[in-house]
Amino acid sequence: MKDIVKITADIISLDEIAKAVADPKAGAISTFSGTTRDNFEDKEVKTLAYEAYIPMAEKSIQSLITAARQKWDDLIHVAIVHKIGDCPVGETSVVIAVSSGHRVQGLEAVHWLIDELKVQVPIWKKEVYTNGGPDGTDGGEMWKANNTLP
Amino acid sequence: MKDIVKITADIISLDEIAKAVADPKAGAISTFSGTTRDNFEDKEVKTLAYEAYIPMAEKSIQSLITAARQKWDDLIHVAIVHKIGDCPVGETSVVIAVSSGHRVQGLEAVHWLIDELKVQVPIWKKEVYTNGGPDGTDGGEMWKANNTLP
Amino acid sequence: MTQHFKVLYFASAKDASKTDGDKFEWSDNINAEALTKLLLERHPDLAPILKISMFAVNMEYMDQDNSWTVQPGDEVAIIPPVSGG
Amino acid sequence: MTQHFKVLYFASAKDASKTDGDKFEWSDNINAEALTKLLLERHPDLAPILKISMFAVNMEYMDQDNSWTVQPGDEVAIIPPVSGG
Repeated sequence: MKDIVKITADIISLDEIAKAVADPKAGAISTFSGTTRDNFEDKEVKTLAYEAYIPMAEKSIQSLITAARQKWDDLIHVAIVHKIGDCPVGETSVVIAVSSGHRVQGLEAVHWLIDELKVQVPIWKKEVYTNGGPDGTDGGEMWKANNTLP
Repeated sequence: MKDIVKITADIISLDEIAKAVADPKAGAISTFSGTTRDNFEDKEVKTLAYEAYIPMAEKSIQSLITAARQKWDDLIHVAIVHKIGDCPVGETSVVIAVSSGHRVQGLEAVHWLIDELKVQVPIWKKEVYTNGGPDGTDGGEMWKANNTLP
Repeated sequence: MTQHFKVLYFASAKDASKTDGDKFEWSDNINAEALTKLLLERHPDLAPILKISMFAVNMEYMDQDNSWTVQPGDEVAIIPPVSGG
Repeated sequence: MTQHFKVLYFASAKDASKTDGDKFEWSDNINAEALTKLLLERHPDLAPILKISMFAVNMEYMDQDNSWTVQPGDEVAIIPPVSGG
């Protein structure tokens, strides 16, 4: 039973991560990938730039995985990989992958993990626009916030 | 907005399918892969053999996707690919992949789609064992049933 | 002219009938019950399978208690409990 | 001997302070309120950021209303609202 936690500037491969959680005992592999959208509230996004407090982010992600294993006992391997640096439109910023004996717990765990990651893990994204910044200027950028504080 | 429905004897690639649902407007790609486990109730599984009433299975899957789009309006592309023929231990038998603007609807839709697929779509799997068949004989095989009828 | 309908067998139904399909002569008033009788006349080994199977007609599931009848040219499928996914 | 603690700035806090970290001289009884004063003395532009940020000490989130105080050698991080995922 592996916990895979990685914060990386490299391109993230869903396939690689899904293979890393594969197991002969697994009947199910559930994944979530976050990708950079090309727009945010009528502004055209050029890229996202991610920054992390890396050691705390890694520790925080590991704590989430430990908590998930306490909530769901059918999980085999769990991987959470997050991008730092520039993440242009269409590129993957985060992958969560879980293998489980059966589907229900894996699917639930993935959903819970991405929800918790978004409120607890010290990672920040800055949206860089190609037009119409937040104050009406051409271009521009803005640190985002997920919906709820810890 | 694409609906991708495929029933195939070829090896199924999660990566290929995830790429097929990728879209610049998508902030989320959610997937589920069913894989062949190496055991079932103390019996060692050698392979699963899948059979389908192909035209009805394709029609049934298309109906599920249409129903999912009525339940969730944030879905962009939806792909469901199912294996027929032999599916040895560790190999992928089904992939469901959904791209969405935001995560919640995509994750919920994937979970609902695999649940519904398992009760509605005319596809059958036969478990082929390496030891201890259902009647105690060496080796053996058995048509399985998912938990509920339509 | 004699009219027909087809029956398709899958999974355990195919094992029991030892074929993947049959052609039957059509007649009026073949409902679920009459169809079951016809099938058992040709394949007695289908008995336990039919007890747990659905009928699909032209790729639509049929309720066991509906008053549907088979039409000429119909494709009827015997659908044992499914196990895809 | 003078003792110290570190403060790390991220995201909008790093933009406002124009640095990714500072070293502060430690003294007794630096709680959340006193720490905020120290930070604002050095970086007045942090004012709006501190209003919406959490403190983390040695990689653990601190409650704003706790009676924790900074210890020598601590690493304090200013955590603006997170937006990973």
